[in-house]
Amino acid sequence: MSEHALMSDPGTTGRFGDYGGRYVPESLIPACHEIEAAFRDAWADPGFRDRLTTLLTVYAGRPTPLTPARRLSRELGITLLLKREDLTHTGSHKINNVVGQALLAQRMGRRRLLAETGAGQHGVATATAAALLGLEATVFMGERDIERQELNVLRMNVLGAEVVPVTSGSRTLKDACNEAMRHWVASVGDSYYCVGSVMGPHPYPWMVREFQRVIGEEARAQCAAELPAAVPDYVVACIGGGSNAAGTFAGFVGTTARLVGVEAHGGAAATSGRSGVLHGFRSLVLQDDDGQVREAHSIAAGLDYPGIGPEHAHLRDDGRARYATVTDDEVVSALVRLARTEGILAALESSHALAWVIRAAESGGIAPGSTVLLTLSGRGDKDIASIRELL
Amino acid sequence: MSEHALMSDPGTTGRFGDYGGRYVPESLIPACHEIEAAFRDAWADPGFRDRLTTLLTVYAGRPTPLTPARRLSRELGITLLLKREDLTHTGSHKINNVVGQALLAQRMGRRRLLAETGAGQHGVATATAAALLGLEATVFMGERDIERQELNVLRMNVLGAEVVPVTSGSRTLKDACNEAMRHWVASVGDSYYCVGSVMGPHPYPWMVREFQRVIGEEARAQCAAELPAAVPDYVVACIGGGSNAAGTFAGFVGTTARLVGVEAHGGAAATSGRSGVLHGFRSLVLQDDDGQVREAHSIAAGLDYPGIGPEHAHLRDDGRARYATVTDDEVVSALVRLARTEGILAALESSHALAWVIRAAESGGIAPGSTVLLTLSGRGDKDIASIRELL
Amino acid sequence: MTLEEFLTARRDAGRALLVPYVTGGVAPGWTDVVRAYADAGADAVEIGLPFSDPMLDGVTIQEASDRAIAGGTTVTRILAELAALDVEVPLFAMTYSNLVFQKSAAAFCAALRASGLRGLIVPDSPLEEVGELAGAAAAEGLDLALMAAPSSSPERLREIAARSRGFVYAVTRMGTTGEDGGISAEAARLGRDLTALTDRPVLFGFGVSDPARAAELARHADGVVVASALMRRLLDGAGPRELGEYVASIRRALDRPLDREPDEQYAPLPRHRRRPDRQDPVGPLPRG
Amino acid sequence: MTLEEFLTARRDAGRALLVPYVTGGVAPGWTDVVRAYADAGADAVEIGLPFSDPMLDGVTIQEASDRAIAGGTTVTRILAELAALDVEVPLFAMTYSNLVFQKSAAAFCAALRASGLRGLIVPDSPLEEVGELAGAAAAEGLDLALMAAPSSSPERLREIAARSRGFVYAVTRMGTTGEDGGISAEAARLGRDLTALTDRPVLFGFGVSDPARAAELARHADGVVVASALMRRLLDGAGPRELGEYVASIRRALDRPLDREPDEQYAPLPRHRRRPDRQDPVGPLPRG
Ligand SMILES: Cc1ncc(COP(=O)(O)O)c(C=O)c1O
Ligand SMILES: Cc1ncc(COP(=O)(O)O)c(C=O)c1O
Repeated sequence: MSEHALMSDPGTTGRFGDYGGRYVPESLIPACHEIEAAFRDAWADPGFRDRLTTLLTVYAGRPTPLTPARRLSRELGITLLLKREDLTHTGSHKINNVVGQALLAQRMGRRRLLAETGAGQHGVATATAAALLGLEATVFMGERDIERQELNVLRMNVLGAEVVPVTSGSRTLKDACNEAMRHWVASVGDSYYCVGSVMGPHPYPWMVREFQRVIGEEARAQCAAELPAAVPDYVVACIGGGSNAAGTFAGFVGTTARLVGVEAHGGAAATSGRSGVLHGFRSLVLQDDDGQVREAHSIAAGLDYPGIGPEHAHLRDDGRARYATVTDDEVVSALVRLARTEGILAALESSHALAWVIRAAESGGIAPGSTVLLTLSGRGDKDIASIRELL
Repeated sequence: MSEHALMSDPGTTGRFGDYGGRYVPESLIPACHEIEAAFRDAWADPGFRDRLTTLLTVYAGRPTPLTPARRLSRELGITLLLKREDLTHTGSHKINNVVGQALLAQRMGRRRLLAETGAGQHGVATATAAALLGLEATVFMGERDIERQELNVLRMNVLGAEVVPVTSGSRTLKDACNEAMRHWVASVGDSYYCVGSVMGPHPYPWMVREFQRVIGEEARAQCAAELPAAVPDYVVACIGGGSNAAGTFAGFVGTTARLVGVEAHGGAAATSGRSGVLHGFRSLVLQDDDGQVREAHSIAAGLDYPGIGPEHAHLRDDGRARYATVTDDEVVSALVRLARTEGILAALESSHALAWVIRAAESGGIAPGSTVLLTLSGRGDKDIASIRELL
Repeated sequence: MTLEEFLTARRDAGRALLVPYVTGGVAPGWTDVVRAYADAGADAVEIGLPFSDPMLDGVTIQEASDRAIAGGTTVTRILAELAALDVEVPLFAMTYSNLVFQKSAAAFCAALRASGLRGLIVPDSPLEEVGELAGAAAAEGLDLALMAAPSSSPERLREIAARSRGFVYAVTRMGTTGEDGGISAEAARLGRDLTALTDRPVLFGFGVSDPARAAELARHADGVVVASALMRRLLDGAGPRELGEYVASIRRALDRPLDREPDEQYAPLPRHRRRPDRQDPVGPLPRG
Repeated sequence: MTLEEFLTARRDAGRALLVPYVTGGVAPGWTDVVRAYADAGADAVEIGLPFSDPMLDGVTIQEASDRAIAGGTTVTRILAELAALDVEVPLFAMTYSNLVFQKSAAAFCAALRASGLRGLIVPDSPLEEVGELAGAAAAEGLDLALMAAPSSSPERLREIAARSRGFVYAVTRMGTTGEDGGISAEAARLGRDLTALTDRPVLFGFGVSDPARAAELARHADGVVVASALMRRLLDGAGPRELGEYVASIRRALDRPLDREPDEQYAPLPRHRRRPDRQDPVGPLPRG
């Protein structure tokens, strides 16, 4: 597949270089085919595109602004621009994808959305889109995440979604994915599995990237208006599964911008993972010598995932994007620093990207005067309780 | 003043009919004059206006969308349009006012913002604007509200603001106002009192309405694009001090739209108050036969205020706007209903406006087929913990 | 005799004026406190009519007000108790606008007058809001005292001095009532500015917490109002006798010849001072 | 003899095939369970190589896998223990793609072969991903069995039937492994469809929870795989003897002539059935 342009249509096999594919039980194969066909059809249908654009605009608050972080830029000696996904309805980029998939589910005649969630943002977004379109929602969430992100659990309840606690394994996102897949097998006739990141079997990694592409396309146009050079030197985003990064990168992959994905130190699949197969796709996976998948550890529930979207694995191998890690401590101080210099409370997940920028700018890894676009994937209200103890 | 157009400049005396004025200690009079002069100057300065518009756009997420509440409209037999202040940065309309006042404080050379807060939204907004502009922030908050709105207290802390618990009186918004005023007297030289609603001594009620006017002006233009009749039949907003309502009404006062302000049953100054003087202005105030101010009681901390902005008192007397009350129970079920039909989690405050619309539509008070613009003043994330017990 | 005539006569007799304060209804028998003040050498007594939201008061007077309201006190009851009280010195009310405007300023002033009060002071009715009230007070023969603050401009000081009746209340500091905080140079300057502008007595209030401070302040004007220092003692359990003794100690300090060197810039005022003719044009005052 | 030859011969001998399952390393001495199965009349034994994220498994096999991994088991150790085991019936592995592709499919298959296993099944490597693995398995003489599901289209069923080796694993239901849930009409149909498509043995798996169900299902194909029902007993404390007895009870049920009326639509299969020639063009199958 190396003759393909990066970040284009991965074809019917869903391969990004060596990665991707459709490693699911036979029971799910027809559903995957059906979804792929429905998505190809919808994506080529101006009526569907219109409906999606309308909802993203009048409902979800797009386009999101590009905010120059003036005081922090001055401190760091760079020009830092923030793509404000935190200002979308429900408070993170997850809504972009979910509105798209929910419209698709409706078009396919499904009456229920299934979803896994880590930080709860994707679960809230799914519950939201379900309510909006009159669908049911069942959200699988690890018990540990339920404790860490109680606020989001309550939000889902108020929105009318059923939240199913997952007690297996590490009781975090990875196990919620397993459980959602199992449930999907059992209810594939009336349920649509609304995957929350650029992962899962084909067509999900591609489809979710396409639904998140709006971030990168808006940002690209905004940078063109804002920056003398039109394109920033760096484009930085955090990586859980990698959807906000993929959506952002998609807008800049054809430019000279350096693309940087930032993972949690304890969930660094792109930097410490080996090739493997998990949750329906082949990618880089954190695993032990025997091939057992390791638990990820991150202060950010949304990054507690031992894999990475297959396209990111490919972008890494290709060298088009690089991937870095930051520690929990760096993340918390980045969060507080942004709050106090710009009045923006970023999600712990998004603060990973910021922590890398701060470190790189302060260590000279980013040259002074550079321009940096950072996707602020979500707001930090959900994290306040967890960082309270760390302040 | 009755020859004045409604919702215009109240002149140097700051009177709206019988209401308004500047009932503050002599110590504060020079500060009030200075602020009035600075505001008049700034408001006439295109540079200031530009800076404000830029911040509201690239930072705070304006314009906010107008969302048709399709499923709920169908249920109610009306066309309900939601003006989405919940999508602004920090999650409520309070940011519009605070960015304006913080820019003014900076222009006046002040280094600190003081604020009172009830729900904490104004406090968070003030802490935010202070961080953005490099100012300090001290926020007064009743002890009872601190308990009810713990999340917002933590947000203010992370943003670097000092939150001062107020233990006097009912330990809610009214007492926080007293305490902020007292503190202002003592620090008027370097501090700017950033009032959170259309209340306080002249020029605050007028200035805050002007800073919130953006809601009404945007909504007016959006309605013109959305509605065949260009103007909705009803324009509805909740009333604490009355700033989101004032900003909204300002865009429609010259139209045929019926203006409705909705108060909490237990804080219904417009419907059960008598003329009085509180916190620097004359208006309708909940008070006992002896003139002691009563404690307001509402499930929504932001509506727990025994007064109402003076301009609302005047609009009531004039008959141009009407004021209604709803009960806590109606509010909670309105909140849940909106969440489940539209996927929008509104603040308890905003849910008051919705509760009235639901009651009026279901009882025929609003004729079937009517068009209703409702200002959704803020998002409900902050309220999740308090409504959990009520579900 | 009006409040102003009474105070002016005493001031002109060379006496530093002393006005202690009590919150009406703060405790049963509170009128005995008024009597004790009078017996201890007060020149007038300020009676607080308690309000739920006393914006200009610090914690002590807030607490006294809350206690009085919680005890069931009302303006009507306080005025009735005062009407039954017979003391040698004039009494005046201190309260907030919301109580004044309950029915109307006229009704309120008539009630004060009927209970024998000679004046009033309303901290949240500044010059711009005081018109109606000033008329009503004058109609009832009550003196409406106005407050001046360190932040007041020369023009405002002139207008305050001109429109105040009874005395001018010079606020010593930018802050609320209360005991903490020293006496600032700006207080001294305010006292001098006001005494230069008016023949009426000028009294300092806010932070007059002990005899020494009272005496120090009285050098720069005609006397002092003492409130929180007394109310703190009352809330802590002091009765009329102890409060009277404390007032007497301030009285003694005020009457004692000063043993410290007079301030260079602001020499002590001579009593029986000669005022500039009020019709004279007055130039802007130099400010520090 | 290959797995397929072994199973086909037994099936053609008129025997309903019985394949019990055990998770490798689930408890010390787990190979005794394999032996007990063989002694109790198993026609082959399925050995689970435990994976941390067994997407297609229900709670019972998840728990068994977790227990095995927590006990320190690895694929290498399981294969070594199997190499040392001598039983009369063929063994094959069941595991997930991540373990298969650790080094390479070829290395994995070579290791299986070296330990004496005859085949494997990998539920998350469907037709579209199975190419490399199928080649590697064939190269080592291992039979790679494929799964068919009630949701598979006729075209896919044909391809699965054609490419599967050893047997075809017919998933009885849309769901995970586990005991709950009845046997659906779609399972019966799937069995019939597959047996019409291929001469290879067709075994039902998922939800074969007791002898009666096993016997009922075996009417619609060539036999059954029993997993969760056995592993639940093992996790609850049953040893090789009890597990062997349970397998024997299923064996008896399978061997007993059916006493119930045969289903109208889906009559029991004759053993020694004649298959359509695999070269014959096959038209689309009627679906229910
Ligand atoms: C705010 C936020 N950012 C980022 C992520 C990580 O997801 P992804 O890498 O798919 O963007 C999450 C996941 O929950 C999130 O909530
Ligand atoms: C979301 C929200 N809406 C409304 C209000 C009430 O304020 P106002 O009446 O000034 O709009 C508040 C006050 O805190 C609020 O937080």
